[in-house]
Amino acid sequence: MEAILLTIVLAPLAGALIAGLLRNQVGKVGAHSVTILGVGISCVLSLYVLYLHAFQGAPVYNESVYIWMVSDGLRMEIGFLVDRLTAMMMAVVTFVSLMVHIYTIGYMAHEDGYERFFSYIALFTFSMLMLVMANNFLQLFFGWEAVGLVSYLLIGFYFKRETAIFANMKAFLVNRVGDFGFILGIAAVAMYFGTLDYAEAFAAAPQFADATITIWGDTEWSLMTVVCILLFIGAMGKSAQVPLHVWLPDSMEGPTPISALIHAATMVTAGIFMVARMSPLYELSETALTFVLVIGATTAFFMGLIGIVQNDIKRVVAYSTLSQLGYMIAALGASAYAAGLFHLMTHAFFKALLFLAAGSVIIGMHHDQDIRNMGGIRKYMPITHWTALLGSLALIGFPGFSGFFSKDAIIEAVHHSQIAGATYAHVLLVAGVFVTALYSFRMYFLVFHGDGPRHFEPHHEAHDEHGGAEAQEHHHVEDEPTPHESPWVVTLPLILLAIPSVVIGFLTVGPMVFGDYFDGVLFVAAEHNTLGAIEYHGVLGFMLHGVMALPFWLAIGGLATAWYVYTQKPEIARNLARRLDWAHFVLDRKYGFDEFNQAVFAGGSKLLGKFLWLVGDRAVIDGLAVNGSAHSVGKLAAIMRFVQTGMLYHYAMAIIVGLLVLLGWFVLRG
Amino acid sequence: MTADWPILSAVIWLPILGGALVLASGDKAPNVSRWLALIFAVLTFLVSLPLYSGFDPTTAQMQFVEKAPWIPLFDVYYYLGIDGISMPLILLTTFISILVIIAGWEVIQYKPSQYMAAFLMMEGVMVGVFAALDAMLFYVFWEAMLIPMFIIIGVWGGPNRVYATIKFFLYTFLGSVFMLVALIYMYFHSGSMEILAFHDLKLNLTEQILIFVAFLLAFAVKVPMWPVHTWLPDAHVEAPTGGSVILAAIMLKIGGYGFLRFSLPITPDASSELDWMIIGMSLIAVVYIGFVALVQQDMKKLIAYSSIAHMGFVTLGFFIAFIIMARNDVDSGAILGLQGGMVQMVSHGFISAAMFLCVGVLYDRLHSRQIDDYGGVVNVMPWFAAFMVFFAMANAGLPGTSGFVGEFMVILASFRADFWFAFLAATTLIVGAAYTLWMVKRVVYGEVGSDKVAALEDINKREAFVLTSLAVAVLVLGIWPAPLIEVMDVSIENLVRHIAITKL
Amino acid sequence: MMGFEKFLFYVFSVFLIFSAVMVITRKNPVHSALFLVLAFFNSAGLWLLAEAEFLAIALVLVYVGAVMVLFLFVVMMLDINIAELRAGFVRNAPVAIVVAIAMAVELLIVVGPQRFGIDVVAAPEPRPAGYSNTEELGLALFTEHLYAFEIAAVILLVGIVAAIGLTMRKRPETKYQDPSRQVTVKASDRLRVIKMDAEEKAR
Amino acid sequence: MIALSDYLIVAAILFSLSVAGIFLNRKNVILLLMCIELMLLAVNINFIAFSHFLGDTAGQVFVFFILTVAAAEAAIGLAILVVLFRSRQTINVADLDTLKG
Repeated sequence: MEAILLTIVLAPLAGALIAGLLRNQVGKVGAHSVTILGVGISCVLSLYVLYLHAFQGAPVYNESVYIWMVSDGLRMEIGFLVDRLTAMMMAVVTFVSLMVHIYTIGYMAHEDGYERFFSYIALFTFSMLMLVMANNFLQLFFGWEAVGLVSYLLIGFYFKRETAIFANMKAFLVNRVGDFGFILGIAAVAMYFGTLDYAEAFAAAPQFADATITIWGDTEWSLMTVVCILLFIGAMGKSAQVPLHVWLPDSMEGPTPISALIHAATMVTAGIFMVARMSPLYELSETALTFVLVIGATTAFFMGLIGIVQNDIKRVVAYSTLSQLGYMIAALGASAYAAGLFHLMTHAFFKALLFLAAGSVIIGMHHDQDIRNMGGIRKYMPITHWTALLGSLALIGFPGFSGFFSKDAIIEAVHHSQIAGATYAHVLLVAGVFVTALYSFRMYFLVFHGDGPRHFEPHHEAHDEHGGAEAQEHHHVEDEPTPHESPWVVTLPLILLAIPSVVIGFLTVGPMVFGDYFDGVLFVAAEHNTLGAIEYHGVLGFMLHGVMALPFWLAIGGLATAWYVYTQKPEIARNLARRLDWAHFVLDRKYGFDEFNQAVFAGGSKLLGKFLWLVGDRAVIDGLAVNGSAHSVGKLAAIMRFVQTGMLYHYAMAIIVGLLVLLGWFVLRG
Repeated sequence: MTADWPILSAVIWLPILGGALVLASGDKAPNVSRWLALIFAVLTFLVSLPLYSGFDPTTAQMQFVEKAPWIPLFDVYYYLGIDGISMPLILLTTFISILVIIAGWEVIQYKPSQYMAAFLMMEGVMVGVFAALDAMLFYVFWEAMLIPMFIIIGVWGGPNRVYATIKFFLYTFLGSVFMLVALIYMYFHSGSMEILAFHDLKLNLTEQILIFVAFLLAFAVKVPMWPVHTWLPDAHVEAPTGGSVILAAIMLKIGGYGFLRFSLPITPDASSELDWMIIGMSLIAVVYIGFVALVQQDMKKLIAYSSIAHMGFVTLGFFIAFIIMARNDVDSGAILGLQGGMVQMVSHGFISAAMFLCVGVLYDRLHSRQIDDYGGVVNVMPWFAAFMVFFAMANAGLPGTSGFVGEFMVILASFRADFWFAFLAATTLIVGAAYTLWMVKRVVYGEVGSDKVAALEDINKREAFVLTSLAVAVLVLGIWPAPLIEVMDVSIENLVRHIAITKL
Repeated sequence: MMGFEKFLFYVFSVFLIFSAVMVITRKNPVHSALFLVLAFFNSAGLWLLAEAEFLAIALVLVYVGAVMVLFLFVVMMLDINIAELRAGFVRNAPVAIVVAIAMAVELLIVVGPQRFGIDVVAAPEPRPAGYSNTEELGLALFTEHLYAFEIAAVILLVGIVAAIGLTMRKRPETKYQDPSRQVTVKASDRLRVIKMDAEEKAR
Repeated sequence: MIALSDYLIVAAILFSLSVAGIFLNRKNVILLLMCIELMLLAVNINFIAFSHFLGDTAGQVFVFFILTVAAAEAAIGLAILVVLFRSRQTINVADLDTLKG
């Protein structure tokens, strides 16, 4: 087993190293072959592991690979914990990664840095696997930061673009804010539980359920609350929860495949995975769960709202991702870990699908990402269109599609939750369904329906202002870059992802959410068992129930609104935007988070740095203390030099008088 | 354990002898002196390897001991020996010295033989500082170390080198004079100049505090701790690349080593009494200096400030031990902090060396250290950019690189002392990443900044070799730090046991 | 009763102090130097009384014979404006007297009879007839103090070299030959062949 | 009998006189040098006297060395004087203040 797991992890790493370090030797084909081979091996083996765990009831694997170090009795190891949760994550990660690898062949075909790109995404796969397979906090943190690093490198892939290199630094730094909390959480775990190993920590945790610590003054804080919230701050960074979400929309500066892989399907879900993994800890602190729930619900609703006003196709999907991550986090807060993970899985498929479809559209549109310039693309890119439609339906939770099951389960679970903030969360989540449907289908209709591509802006092609459709008739394909279907390496992953997007929910909702799949992996306290409170009578019953419920009608309402507003009466949107310009302004500015951060944190840090440097270092320490003492020595010397008359007899006299005084002292002393 | 032959003496005197030979070879045939210097540096490194392979990690006793009378009148001995604390630092010294020689290969055209000789002699003297077990011998090496560095900055330095050298010299000298007084005082008390005898010397609290402060002045300047750090940025900016590398990678470590060898074991009660001050200074170094680094326009200054911040972790790790031991509800963590500090020292040796070498690579080509003069370096120097980003990440403490290990251990340990210590220390995760990555963004990424940048050539084989060896060291230490911990484990444990016992 | 030795001691002492007074008060440096010679002679007498025969003779030979002659030589050689140098003599006199008396009093308190009188430090037995002060000093010098002796020799040598080095001067107006340059001279040093274009005839 | 104190008193008076001489003739370098010789003589007398009364030749050996050094000193001092006069046309100490700070 260890050999298999090591292969799963190391195959992508080997691919990454070969493609990265020997890029001049292996070339483009070599680079993508070797990384796809690596990730392919990894994917097949992961599916095998999943099979073993899901169907063969394989025992939980928890072994260390090597000892990182032992210091002060604290063992720090690199090791694997493979249970059903891990197996599912591995399968999702490697499958989506493999799809993205294949897709990239087409997407990046003509880009510089092709080998570099493959090296990075293979490295990402390795890091993500390290993260999900970790059996201890140290390795978790290692994977946590390693995926952050790859994310940094990939967002800044187009390193000549100022926005890209700003975005990647922003992403890394915001993630670091999360990691700041995370590492403190780990430190607390290490201190109180005396171990970094999951199993040992979880075993030790209940003893500390009532423990308190003092942080500030005499206020006693529940230890578990502090630990969980600190760890959750890490998750907020990685999973882009308010207010640490600001990096995710900007991360769309990276190439689309990585937006699909890293910033939708896998890396951003690391926070959800982590919290689910830590369920034995979170269950001990209701305060922490409330915190999680409120943050999640807030993100889910308010980030979805922003999605409505975005015009960049990738940003719409990015805000949709934020919103969906909020759903997952809210599920965790409601102790519906299984539902959160289930949504994680379904979301991984359909959101990767949506991103890849968006990427396909972008290829078709020759790297124009503004949805206002698109339209009618369904005619030119049928596969992309159909897969995108399926993805969108999954996203809004249309009954039968995978998203329906997961989202309904979450909303139901939150509905049943008794902890503080649950009502607030429930309202926001239900409202969020409408918003989701609205922005998803706003994008869908604007991109795929309507008149042919409003693609070419006047400055781009001056003679093309009459509209794309007309232009398309009059010009040849090669000199008029009209959209056309992408090559098979792009569409194949779309199709392969569309299949699970549609069916995976239907197939697995029973065992995963309401069944025993996660037994022994996730820990839910009896009083928090919200999923258990949902009446579940089979898949069809669940669907039937869903159709009767409010969220479904809200989704349909959103869909219909989008259809009406964006295909039938476009002026409504414009009027509405003008009427509610303050709301539009707020949404367009994304509630001002960026401006605030830029002004207060970035600007403030710089000001503080300048102040400390110029005043603290330069003026006080160097100016007063160091050079000041040097100057005072100089001044003193300037005074003392007048003693040195240069007159020999003055010196002689000084000697004699000195002698006299000394002699006198000796004599008088006796 | 004693070897059949005096390895430590060989490691000390071989480079000094080599330096003399290189000096004698003169500047007429620069290649001869370069090769000679390289041969001696490599030879020294090879000779120092048995220190690791023959090291017995199960004992805290001094190993490879050599003892011969030196000045019998004052009971001064030529007394050498190493334990798990000094051994890694000696290997670090011999390793970095090779790289420095290679890094200065064709870059130094002005009096190359003297340049190489200065570094070789420096190497021997620094090893001497780490290996000396006699206080007077230690002091002699300690002061001797200043001379080559003084010359290196003063002769091969930048335009403002005179100010920088004098500042550097006076600063460090000021500190060390007080140390001499403390050493002599203890000599009169114990009748012996052996450092190990000082460890067992009974001293009352006043004496301890005075001695502690005297040592603090010496070591704090060397480390350097806030607020006696301002010599470092100036010295770094003016020093040639090799000088910066040695300064950052090894000389700063001598301050940290001094705390472990002198301050903690000789004056445990005073250390415990004044730990709040050191911890305060360390945390200020981490936070304050982090912000100062953020606004630097000069790459070397930025890295110099980041060095100060990183060394803040070292002193923090050393001194939280006392707070942890004073807490009743925490039973471990002191060793973690001390080991974290040690790991941080070794790791910082690699990373800061690499960062300065990276800046050196750019400086050799463009003769500017201003961040504004660069931009888009990645377009013309892709391999260099890869190294630079890698080392920047290591500098920001990315897990998997050595920079993470020490920071992680110290943060874990400081959490045991006080939540807010850990909180402030952990801000380096953000601030450290901010200044490093902002520099990388402005230097490496973006469109090609100017015609000068467009004309840059990627690193040659020599530079690639140097950076690769450091990258390997950083990675290995980051992925598998256990060997390093193992060699120092028993020594640190012993130290913790020792400082837990009051001397009053 | 006062012995002959004691009488001699007083004579020498009185002359010594008298000549010392003259040394510091004479206007003419030549006179001062001559009185200094007298002082040396008298102290040599004192030394003889203290059975330091070799040093007494050495004092006369070295100081009177060499050093003082050197002094006189220099004094006479230099064209000194004595009047200028005497300025302030009277003004300084009170200070000088006060300082000298203070010092003398202090010294006398220390070295007075109550500490070093004959009752405190007994006079040594006179040396036997065959005793040679020179031999004993020689023995001490060349055994125990050999290094110091050699160093003293070096100091003297350095003194000689330094004195010569300081006072020697190159006179620019003197003409002298440098044989080494004469021998190594080459034809090209003496004769320079110049290539130049033929000059055109003026029109 | 001549007491040790007698020698010492003579030497003390001689020493004081030479100090006074330095004060009196503070402009004339030659006289200053002479006063220094007198001082040395006073010291030498002390050495001789102690050597005599304590029966130790070391004192005489010292005197020997003092004589040597004093001779060298006088020679160099006068040489400097000559050089000085050559360049300054004066031996007035008041004019020699180039060491002034």
